[in-house]
Formats: sequence, C-alpha cells, structure tokens
Amino acid sequence: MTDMTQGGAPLAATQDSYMAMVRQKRLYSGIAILVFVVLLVSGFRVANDRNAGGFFDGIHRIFDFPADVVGEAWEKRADLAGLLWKYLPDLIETLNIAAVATLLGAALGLVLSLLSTRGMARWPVLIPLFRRIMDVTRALPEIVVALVLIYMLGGGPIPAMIAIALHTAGALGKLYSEVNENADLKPVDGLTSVGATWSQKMLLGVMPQVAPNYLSYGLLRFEINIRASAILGFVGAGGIGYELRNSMAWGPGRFDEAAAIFILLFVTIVVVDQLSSSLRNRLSEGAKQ
Amino acid sequence: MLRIEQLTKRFGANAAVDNVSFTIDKTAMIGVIGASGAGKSTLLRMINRLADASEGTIAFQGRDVTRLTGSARRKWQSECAMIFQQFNLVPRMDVVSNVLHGTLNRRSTFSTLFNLYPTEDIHTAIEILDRLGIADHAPKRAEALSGGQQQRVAIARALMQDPQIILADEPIASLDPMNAQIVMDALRRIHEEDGRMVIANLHTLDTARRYCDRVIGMRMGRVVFDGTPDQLTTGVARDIYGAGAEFSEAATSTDINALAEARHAVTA
Amino acid sequence: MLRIEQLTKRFGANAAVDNVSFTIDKTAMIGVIGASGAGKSTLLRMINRLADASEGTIAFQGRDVTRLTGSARRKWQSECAMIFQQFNLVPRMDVVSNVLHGTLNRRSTFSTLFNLYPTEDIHTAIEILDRLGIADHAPKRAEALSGGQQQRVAIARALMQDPQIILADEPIASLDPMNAQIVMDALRRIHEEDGRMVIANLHTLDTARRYCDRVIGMRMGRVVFDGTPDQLTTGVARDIYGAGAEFSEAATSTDINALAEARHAVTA
Amino acid sequence: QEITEFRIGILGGDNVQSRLNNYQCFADYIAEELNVEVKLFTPADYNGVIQGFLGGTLDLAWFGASSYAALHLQDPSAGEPIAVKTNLDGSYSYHSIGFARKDSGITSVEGLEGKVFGFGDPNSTSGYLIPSVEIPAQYDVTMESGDFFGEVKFTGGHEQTIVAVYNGDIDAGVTWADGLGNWEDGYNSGALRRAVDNGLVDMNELVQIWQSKPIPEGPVTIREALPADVKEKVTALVLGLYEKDQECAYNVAFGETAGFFPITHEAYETIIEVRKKKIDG
Amino acid sequence: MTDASLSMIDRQQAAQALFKRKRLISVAVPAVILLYLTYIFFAFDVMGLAERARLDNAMTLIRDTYSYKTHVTRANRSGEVTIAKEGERPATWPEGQSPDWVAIDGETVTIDLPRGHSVLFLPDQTAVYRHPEFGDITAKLDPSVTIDIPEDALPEWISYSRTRLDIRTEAGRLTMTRAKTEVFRYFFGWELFWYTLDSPYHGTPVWTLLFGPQIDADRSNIAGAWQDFWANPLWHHGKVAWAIGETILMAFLGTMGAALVALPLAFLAARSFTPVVVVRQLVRRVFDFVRGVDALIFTILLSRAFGPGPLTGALAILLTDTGSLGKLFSEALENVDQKQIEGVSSTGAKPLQRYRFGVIPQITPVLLSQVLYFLESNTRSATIIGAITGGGIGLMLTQAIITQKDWEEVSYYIVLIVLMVIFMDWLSGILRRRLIKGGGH
Ligand SMILES: Nc1ncnc2c1ncn2[C@@H]1O[C@H](COP(=O)(O)OP(=O)(O)OP(=O)(O)O)[C@@H](O)[C@H]1O
Ligand SMILES: Nc1ncnc2c1ncn2[C@@H]1O[C@H](COP(=O)(O)OP(=O)(O)OP(=O)(O)O)[C@@H](O)[C@H]1O
Ligand SMILES: [Mg+2]
Ligand SMILES: [Mg+2]
Repeated sequence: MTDMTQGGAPLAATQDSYMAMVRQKRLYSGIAILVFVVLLVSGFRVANDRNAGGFFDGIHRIFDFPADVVGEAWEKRADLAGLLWKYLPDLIETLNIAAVATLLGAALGLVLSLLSTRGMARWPVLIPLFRRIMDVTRALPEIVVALVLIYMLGGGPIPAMIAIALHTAGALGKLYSEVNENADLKPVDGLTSVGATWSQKMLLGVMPQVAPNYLSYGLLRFEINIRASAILGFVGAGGIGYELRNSMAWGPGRFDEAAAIFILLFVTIVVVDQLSSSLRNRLSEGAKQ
Repeated sequence: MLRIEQLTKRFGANAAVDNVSFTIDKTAMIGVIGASGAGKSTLLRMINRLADASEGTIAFQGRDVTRLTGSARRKWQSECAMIFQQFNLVPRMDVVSNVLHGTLNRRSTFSTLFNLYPTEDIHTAIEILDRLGIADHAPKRAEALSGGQQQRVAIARALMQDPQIILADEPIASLDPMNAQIVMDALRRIHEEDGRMVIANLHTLDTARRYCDRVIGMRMGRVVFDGTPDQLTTGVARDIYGAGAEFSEAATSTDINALAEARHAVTA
Repeated sequence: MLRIEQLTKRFGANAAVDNVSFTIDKTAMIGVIGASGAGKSTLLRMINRLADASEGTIAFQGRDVTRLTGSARRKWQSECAMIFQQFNLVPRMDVVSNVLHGTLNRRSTFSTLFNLYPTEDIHTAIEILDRLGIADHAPKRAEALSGGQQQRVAIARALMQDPQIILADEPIASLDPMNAQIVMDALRRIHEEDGRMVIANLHTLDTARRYCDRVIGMRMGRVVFDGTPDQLTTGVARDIYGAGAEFSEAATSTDINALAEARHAVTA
Repeated sequence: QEITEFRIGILGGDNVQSRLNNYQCFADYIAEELNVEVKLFTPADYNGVIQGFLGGTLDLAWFGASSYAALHLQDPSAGEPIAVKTNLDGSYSYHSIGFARKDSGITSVEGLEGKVFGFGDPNSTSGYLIPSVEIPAQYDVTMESGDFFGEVKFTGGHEQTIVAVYNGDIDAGVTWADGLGNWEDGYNSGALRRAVDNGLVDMNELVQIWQSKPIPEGPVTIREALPADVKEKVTALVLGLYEKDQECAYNVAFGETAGFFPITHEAYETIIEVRKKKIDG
Repeated sequence: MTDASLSMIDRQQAAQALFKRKRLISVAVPAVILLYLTYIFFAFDVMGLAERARLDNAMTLIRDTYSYKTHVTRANRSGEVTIAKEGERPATWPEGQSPDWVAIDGETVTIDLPRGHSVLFLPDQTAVYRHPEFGDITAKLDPSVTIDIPEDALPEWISYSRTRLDIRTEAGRLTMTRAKTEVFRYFFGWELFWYTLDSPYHGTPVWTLLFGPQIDADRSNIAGAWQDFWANPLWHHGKVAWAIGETILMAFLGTMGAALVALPLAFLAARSFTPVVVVRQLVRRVFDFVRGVDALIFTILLSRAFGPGPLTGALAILLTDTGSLGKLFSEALENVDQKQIEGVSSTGAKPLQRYRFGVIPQITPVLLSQVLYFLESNTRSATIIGAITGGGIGLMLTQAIITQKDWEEVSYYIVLIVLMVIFMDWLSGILRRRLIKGGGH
C-alpha cells in the first residue's frame, strides 16, 4: 500500500492542523516548564526562608566543618590505623545488620511477591491483601520502626535489623512481583500437570527463571541497607553509626575518630557498590542468554 | 476405563466444552480434532484437572476424578500425564531435571527442593531419554534444545510419571514437519510398546488418520464425530471444521510429502 | 563541481578508502556500488565530514571542504545532506520535528532547543512531506512509521536543508522491494525536478543501472569502475564484487519484477 | 549594622511542638522589642546548636555548661553568656545523679564492676562530662569499656538513659536533678521528675547510687557578632522576663524558676577546663 | 549429533555426577546461609531478646495509640485538685469544672473508674482505692505513705514503699507520694484531637458546626472551627502540616537539584561523550565520592554553614543524589543509540542541538523514571535527615519518641508519614506513566 496514491487532507488543512497541534504543545510545555521553574524557585525560597542560615550567607562556609575534621584527622594521622582497627567490629556489626536484614527481607519479600502475583498466588483472593501489606511495609521509614522497636525490645542490633528487613520485604516484594509478572507461566502449568505442590511449582518452575533478577535486586538492596543500617546506628541502634554520632557530637578532640569511621564506612560502601555492580552485570548478561 | 459424561465447561456465558460424553473401553490411541476454539484444549485440561469442570463427570476405572482436591487431585494428575503444545518445560533447567519433574508427586517436597532424587530415578530418566533418542542432550539446559527435542523431553517427563493416560495437547503444532513426525512416532511407539492410553489433540486430519485408532471430532464444544479413521471422509471433515467446498486438506497438512505438494500449489 | 582528489581514510593499518579521485562536473545522480566493506560508506561520511579524511582533498565548487572545522564545517554539512541506511531519525519525535532538524544549522541554538521553529519552516516541512506523499503522517512519531515512510522522512529532512548535494548511504538496504522503489523514485524525482546532485551508495546493480546517470564501482577502498550504467556489464560487476562465474544478479536484485522471477527460480 | 531576623535554637527533653509552644511568648516579646521576625528552631541535639552558633546561623540559645564549653573551645568569640536560670531558692546549680534499679542490688558505684553504665548525650554536662570526670577521680577507675565497667555507652539523652535503666537494658546511668525535694517524686525538677510526672517510671523501682558536686546551670547565650543594641535589648528582656510574665518564664525555663540572673563567661571556666582536659586526653 | 561411543552406563554415570554437583550446591547454599544466621543468632544475642523485651512497654505504646489518660491530681501540701488530659497544661479543665466522672465536694473527690472501680480523695491526705473484687485499699500520708489492705500479702499490681504507692489495675492507676496523689483514667481515642477545652467548638457535633447557630460572635462557625483546629495547641495540626510540607520540599528540591546538576556532569562521565580519560575518570570519582558519603554525613557537615532547617537537608540530598543520578545518567548516556546523533549531526547541527535532539529524547524515559523513583524514595530519606538537621516531620517524630510518652503523637506522625510516602509513591507512579507514555520532549 503506497501513501502516494492516498488522497489525504489538502495540504493547507494538514498545515493548519499541525500548527494547531504545535501551538498546543508549546502551550503545554511552556506551562509545564513554568510550573516546574516556579515550583523549584519558590520551593528554594521557602526552604531558604525556613532555614536558620541562608544559602548565600552560608555557601562560603561550606568547607569549614569538613576542614576542621580533616585538619584534626591529619594532625593525628599516626593514630589512624589504630582507630580503624578499633572501629572494625562496629563496622562488622553494621554490615551484619544489613546482611541479615537483606536476607530475611528478601525471603519475606519473595514469599509476599509469589503470593501476590496473578497466576502464581496460593490464595488468589488474598492478592490485594498481600499487595497492601507490601505497600505499607515499603512506606514505613526504617527509622520509625527501629525507634519504636528499641522502645519495646531494648537497644542493640535486632530492632534495626527488623526495621530494615520489614522495609526491604516491601521494597523487594514489589520489584520481585514485577519480575514474577514477566515470568513465563507455561513451566508452572507443566509442573501442575504432573501433580506438583505449590511450593514445588514455585521453586522448580518459577525460581530458575527469576533467580538472576532476584539476586541482582537483592544485591542492590544490600548496598542500600548498609547505609540504612549505619543511619539507624545514628539514632541509637548500635553499629558504626552510633560511634560516628558520638564522635561527631563531641566535636574537636574526637574528629580523628569521626574521620576513621567515615573512611571505614566510605570504603565499605564503595567496595560493596563496585562488587555488586560487577556481579549484577554478570547476572544480567547471564539472564539475557 | 475412561468415562466422560455430560462434561461441560463454561467461561462466562460461553460453553467451551458443551455436554460432552464418550467412553473409552480399552487402551487406545485417540485423536481429538476440531477447529481452533472447538474446545479440545479445555477438554484435555479438564481431564488432567488443570481446569475444573462446570458440570458432568470424568471417571477413570470406575473412580470419579472430577472433583478431587488437594493431594488426591495431584495424585490423579501424576497418573495422567500431559504434554503441551509449547512443551511447558522449565527452560533454564537441565533436561534430566525436567524429566525428573515427572516424579515430583511421588517424592517429598523437601527432597526435591534439594535435588535429592534417587539414583534409580536418574537412571530411569536417562533410559527414557535414550529411548526417545535424546540421551546425549541430558546435561544441557532445556532452552538450548530445538522444538522437537524439547517436545521429546516433555514426553520423557510424561513417561517418567509412569502414567496410565498420556494427554497430548497439539503436541506437534509448534514443530516443523520433520520433528512432528519424530514426535508422533514416539507417541505411537509408547502406546504400542507400553500399552498406555494416549489422547492427542491434533490440528490436522492426516496425522489423526495416520496415528490414531479412534478419532473424536469436536465443533463448538460438542462432539460431532466419533469413529475410526476410515470413517473420517472429507465430507465429515467439512462438517467438523464448518468449512465450505473450498476446503482442502493439504492446506493444513503437516505431512512432509503433502507439504511439498502444497507449496507447488501456492506458487503455481 | 565536486572534486575528490587522492582521498584516503585509514583505520589503523587498514585503508578503508584508498587514494580515491574523481570529479563530478555537472549535477547528476551518481551511484556508488561495491561489496560490503568496499569503503562506500566511509567515502560518503568523509564528504559529509562526519568522518575526517586521512589524506587527500574534497573540493566543492572550488572550495576545499576537507579540513573545515567548527561552524564552517557545520555550514558545509548543512549544504550536503545525508541519508542513512537505518534512517537515523529521532524515533520519539514527531515527523515534522524530524524534518525541521534540517534547519538546525540556520536557526539559533536557543530557539531550537525549545522547539521554537518559525511557522514558515513548519509549512515548508509539511509541503515537502506532501511532495513525498507522507503529509498525512506529519503529527505521528517517527517510530510509528514503516521503514519506507521513515526513509522518506529522512529524505524530507535532507530536502529541508535545501542542500546542493544529497548523499544517500544505502538508502534502500533496509527496505522491502515495494518501499525501495518508492524511495528511489523519490530521490530520482528530486534530482530531476530540483536539480540537486545525488550520490547514492547502492547494494544492487540493477538499481544503479535503472536510476543513475553515472556509476562508480569500488573494491577494497579503490575505485575500480567509473562509467555510465550501460558500461556496467556482468563481467565488470564480477570484477567489482570479486565474484566468480556463479555470480547471478538476480540473487541480490531488489526490483519487484526480478523478485517474482527469482522466486520461481527457487521453487522450481 | 542591622539584622533582618532573630533566630532562637531550643533544646530540652520535650517534643518539638511543646518546645515551640513554650517559647512562643518569648519570641513574641523579642519580635516586639527588636521589630524583626523571630524564628524558632528545634535542633535535634546540642551539636546542632553548637554548629548553629559556629556558623552564625543561630542568635540565641540556652546551652548546657558543657556544650557552652564546646562552643567556647572551638571559637571563643562565637557566643557570650548573658543569663542563667535560677531554681526557686535562687541557686543556679543542679546535680548529676547516678541511679540503678532497686532489684539489681546495686547501691553504689563500687557495685558496678563489670556492669553496663550509660551516659546521655556526649555534649551533656550532667549526662556525661561531670560524671565522666568525677566518678573516675572519686573511685579511682577509668571510664573505658571493659576496664572497670563492663561497657560504657551513650544512650542519646536523659530520657533514654532513664528508660534504659528502668527497663534493665543498662545497669546504671546518670541524669540530672536539682537534688531538692524527695527521691520518690524524682526530686523537685529534672529529667527524673519529668519521667515520673509522665508516668514513665515508678521511683520505687529505682535507687540513687551517686551524686555529683553542684554543677552550674548552662548559660543562655547570645551570638557575639550581633549588634550591641540587639544584644542589650535581648539581655534585658531575658533578665526581666520573670517580672514581666511569670507564665512565660516558666515556659522558657521548662519548669519552676525564680527567673533568669545575669552571668558571665567566668562562671564556666572550670567546666571549660574540665572539657579541655578531656579533649587533650 | 549423537556420540555413538557413549554407552548408556556412561550417560547414567554422567547424569549422576551432574546431580551430585547440583545436590551439593542446593544443600551448600542454604547451609551457608543457615550457618551465617546461626552466627548472627549468637552475635546479636537473640536468646537475650526475650529477656530484654518489655511487653508492658509494648502495651503502653499500643494503648497510647488508641487511648489517652486523664490525670486527676491532688497536691498533698496545698490540697489543690487539677484535672488534665495527659497532664498537659493546655488540656487542663478550668477551675471549678470537672468531667462527669469526677465529683468534687469540698475536700472529698470521687473519681469513677470503669468496671466498678473508683477512687476517693478524702480529707487528711487520705485516698481510698475501691476494688470491686479485692476490696478497699486505704492510703494515708502520715507523714510517710501508709496503707491498709484487706489481705496480708501485697498483690503484684500494687507497688509500695514508705515513700510511694503505685496501684495499677486494668481500670486505672493510683499513685501517692508525699508530694501528690494522682489518678489516671484511660479513654478511647486521641485526646482533644479536634479542639482543646478552651475552644468554644470543643464537643460540638459536626452537624451543629455546619448548620447550627453561630457559636463565636466574632467568627463564622466554619472559619472559627478551622482556625481552632489548625492552631490546636496540643496537636498543632498546622505545624505538623508545615513539617510534612518541609519534608516533601526537601525531597523535591534535593532530587530535582541533583538531577539538574547531574545531567550535564553525566555527559562528562560518559565514554561516548568525553573521550578525555582524565576528565571522565575525575567526574566519575566525584560521583562515587558523593554517593559514598551518605546524605546523613553531608547533613552534619553542612549544618555549620547553613544551620538547622530544610535547606540543609535538601542540599545534603542534592549532593548524595548527584552522585547516584550522575552514575545512572552516564550509564544511560553510554547506551544511547549513536545513529540518532549522527543523523542530527549530518544536518550541521551545533553541539547543543546535537545533545538536545540526538541524545535527550533517547534518555528522557530513563531519566524521568529514575528521577521520579528517587523523588519517592527521598521522601523517606528526608524524614530521616530531618530528624538530624532539625526540620520536617522526621524531627517531630524522633523527638516525640524520645520523650517516651507522646505515643499518640507518634502514632499520628507515623500515620501521616505512611500516608505521605504512599501519596508520593502514587504521585510518582502517575507522573511516570503520563510523562513517559506522552511526548518524549
Ligand atoms: N481461560 C479461559 N477463559 C475464557 N475463555 C476461555 C479460556 N480458555 C478457553 N476459553 C475459550 O473456550 C473456547 C475453547 O477453547 P480451547 O482452547 O479449548 O479450544 P481449542 O479447540 O483447544 O482451540 P485451539 O486449536 O486454538 O487450541 C474458546 O472459545 C476459548 O476462547
Ligand atoms: N570506525 C571504524 N573503525 C575501524 N574500521 C572501520 C570503521 N568504519 C569502517 N571501517 C572499516 O573500513 C572498511 C570500509 O567500511 P565501509 O563501511 O565504508 O564499507 P561499505 O562499503 O560501506 O560496506 P557496507 O556495504 O557493509 O556498508 C571496512 O573494512 C570496515 O571494517
Ligand atoms: Mg488448544
Ligand atoms: Mg556501508
């Protein structure tokens, strides 16, 4: 079918209708840009206004604090190795919190996602329920859960772990159920036809398809959870965040400790990030094959 | 042996299978033919209990299997193996594992999760694969195999179930003529050598004629023909497919020889 | 008008275009043919200055354009439009916007960044589209169009540049025979009606013969043939493609009529 | 030299809104006096206020003695003390109180060997600085984890310390109280009293195991770089608040008070020395 | 390709070996995880958890989330009686008024509690707790606390020392010390959530507010009701709304600012756009650095320059996310289709135009969806950051938790935070669908 023979609208009409479209588009994108700029500018002004120090008053002081910290750390650089060693156990605790939370959260997220994916759900009527559960656990900031649990369970790593695990379950559950939705259900049908149970179907029919994606998302989450675990330490859940908070709060005199903790945390985050991204690349290539 | 009585399956207002009754008395190879949407797949899925019947009963050796649930249903499913048009294997798993899935119903969930299949099962699986001529591919992933090979893996899985009935839902529709023949030959051989009942949905008349002892024709959910292959004349076929006089079998044939002729016909 | 002198392009040790010289005196439609890897694309990309020449000069109307940089180079690019095998449109933008990209060199950066093209440009664009028979698709996204339509959008973009030369790098290689004909017809028509020079890399001899006034044959980076279509015998073609006696034009033909014959040949 | 706004940082163991509420009357007075907008901020901890003064982003705050020392040690010209809160009896000191659960059997610091001991915020005077110096001096022990004490940790603040001890998460801790009145009420004022009033703890379950020497109340401090007239006006307002509006003084002082008295930097030199020593090791 | 030389036995053995391997893996992976969890079980002292867990704290918390208590307090020295919800000043009953379950008759105060319990404040610093099953418990200050109970042994719900008496039942609570005698009675709901006692609208049904006669002479009912609600001195709905706004503002400014900074930098970090290795590596390391330093640390470091407030939080988010978005954007840029760029270049387009038409339309979908995703997740981060810099709902939440008593406020904030995050999630979902499906430019 060639369009050359097509009658179509007369040229002028096409031009006019296109011009009308262009004008409309310009109007819309003009409005959109305007709204965005207005939001950004007024948002900045509100924030600036509600802040103790203004942006332009403070900008020249932006390096004062870092300079103090670095200055002191440099002065006491001889002790640095010892401090790094001293805080290693705290770092390990933080990493452990993140790792366990990721493991448990992923396991819970996996079950939730399977229970809330159409075609796989054990109880299809309950799909909306499990979805809502994921929404809420995902929406709960870790800090909220952690602080409440610290009150109920006392201090230590467990409240932080539970808090992060809950949030992880919701976040991964959502990603996993997206993966599940893309999974092929034919193998599941095949396994149903041989009389397999639900868990057999999920583990043998679904898992092999989705495992690389699961793993890749899980690794990404682990990275995020390391930060979360450090932050929760900051509000009292133990680990390296707690030490960082104390030395930062005390200020000069313990800035060398702050610097050591900071180096540990930074190096860990960068290393895990690099490791997991290379691992994820390999997984995604494997999945494509 | 297998008694279907007034079996009906409704999707909303539409009856996919409508009041179907037939009895199969002795182990046979049975072809079910009919146009797309005639209800062939639905019928087989109900027998395997992948789908629930709306009305009617399916009885095997006097036992009513229509409304089994839970493990009883899974038990029945393990006795009546199903082969799918799209193979429905686990593509990322190796061939032997796929075949061993046929034993899932017999083994505990726990042991299968850790790949703790008994050695004799593994040996049997290889023997079955060998019998189907694909033992060489045993360690490969299922997705690495060609369509015909995958369908043979699916048959192997079915055999691994050691079923009384094998249901095959258009087993050769996704295959090229060469592979189609290999797969149909394998099914026939299993029927003859092992004496298992085979019910196969088929798309093409000549396949049904060539491989089956008995042919059931369906149209719009109802059985409109039930007889021997000989009774399946072009006139009857026209009825089954609701086609006019322009109907030519060659157009749907998968026979390799028929194909070459058909191509001539098109280009000429 | 266009003088190519001892033009060479080296990628490492390998010369993709090797000491090529030719002159085009009057506005003409020129076909460049040659096997894959012969250097056709590289030649055109050097003329458009998408690639830099290693040695030699390209002069247009006495002006040396080989070593222009910055805005002078962009000015030259706007005078010599390029059409690609893969169309190289912006698929997520609408057809008219894609055509209007042909004016980018003329218009201020700022206004174009916000898609603020003058109304007369928009009208011209639609006129060009109309001339190419695709004005109806003006508001659609480029990706929503078929290959032949997309290539015509690319031609429209080229025309929008109001260029002196149109370079077309295998414009019909991604198209089916039907669309190939439409696109080649369009190029020829532009050449004839507007008097623009067209240099087209072509994959197939018969296209070159049918549409071009002059044919340049390349092999391994060198010009091995330069003459009228009539001089392009099968023997010459064998030289160009470095093929043996089994060479048959029909196998690579894109002519619709040739195609039907070819099919006969295969099936017979 | 003109200012366009006046920024007050408020600390104290209460929730954000109560803090803002308690200071609103005071903010209104300042706004009236200076004729500029007054903004209230509720930083999360002492460090927030210290940083605010160092960076010149806060103009007035009621420091603790130790956090004032921290400020002074980092920048002696950042802020100057103008007033101190007095108790009902006119004194302006309080105590750091060590306490434990009654059923733990602990009655004194000696009984804490190998036990978990909790401080509050590192910048707290009674919750860290003073006990961390006086206890080792008094009992000849160190405050390092695993030395005399099994573990020494920071709970984050007075409220957390009290709850942690009460819950048995830690064996003993320190917090502040005026030392007047009765133990079973949690004394007349202080973090313990507040916890009792809120029904958080049952004082029958707790025992006092240690009390520090008197600690001076922290200074209400103003940013030194402010124009002299602003400083003067605000100082006068703070000192005259009790006469002007008792209710407001009660709110600003977070409890019963006889008003704010003038004070100077000298009053905190001892504390500064203590903190300096702590920094230098 | 059938290998004829392989016998059946060989194949079976090969398969067996395969399964041995698979079995090993499928047992080893869970075993390693299990081992790790066992280590964690001891490292985190899970056994001790049961001991540390405070069920009564949990109960307090849970009870506070759906109920509140009213304090009836008698100062033992002056004899003055005050009644206040949660003992807070703005929620104190005016002098001479009392709720209907408290009867004040001179020095005698009768306080009815649920389930037939009641408490009597009698003259002579005496109080009686009337327990329907246990009987009367009489307490007197003399000058220390003395009690008189019907049985010899103290039940476990009475905590008594000579300085202090504490009776806790499911109906309420009585404490007596030398300073004061206090009764708590629990009620369902959040106290004075709509209006405090001093508001004329307290206790007015909605119907009356809307259609009834004007209650306050100066203000129309709806305006007045709104003002009093918004300025409620116990719940501060207005300030809480501002705090939520500040939190979203931090997330918005931080994310959008980061996107605007990261986009041009991402070109410098992408292989296809910046052939100069030094520049590219430099920009990438900068990205890695700001990404590795968490927003939390930036928040602290920036607090010197900008002080407490939402701007500091927004800048911290901006810095960290410049790293994350920059990395994502540069990856997207490395994956762009060169054909489109070449097509635009061949017309003689200037560099900016080349990016605008050859690159931006291609990466817009990735860009938008990432930015919106970050916006949503930054709302959560902003809650946490606010708790440290002093701004937004996060600070209110953490400070309310620290008081260890305002659990009803904590629940209120948690509900609001969850709603806020769900709202942002929903909003970003909508925008994603709209913008990405719609025009690409
Ligand atoms: N899950 C379902 N929901 C609704 N309708 C269904 C469903 N499965 C099948 N049907 C309908 O039932 C009718 C019979 O379908 P069935 O798949 O059994 O036909 P078929 O004979 O196998 O056809 P084909 O040759 O195309 O496989 C069709 O009209 C189909 O649309
Ligand atoms: N960017 C490049 N880097 C290195 N080698 C190149 C590059 N571009 C082209 N070449 C090489 O130059 C030679 C000529 O390539 P060119 O694309 O010009 O051939 P062509 O005649 O257009 O072939 P085709 O018909 O396949 O498009 C080939 O050997 C090719 O591999
Ligand atoms: Mg079917
Ligand atoms: Mg080419």
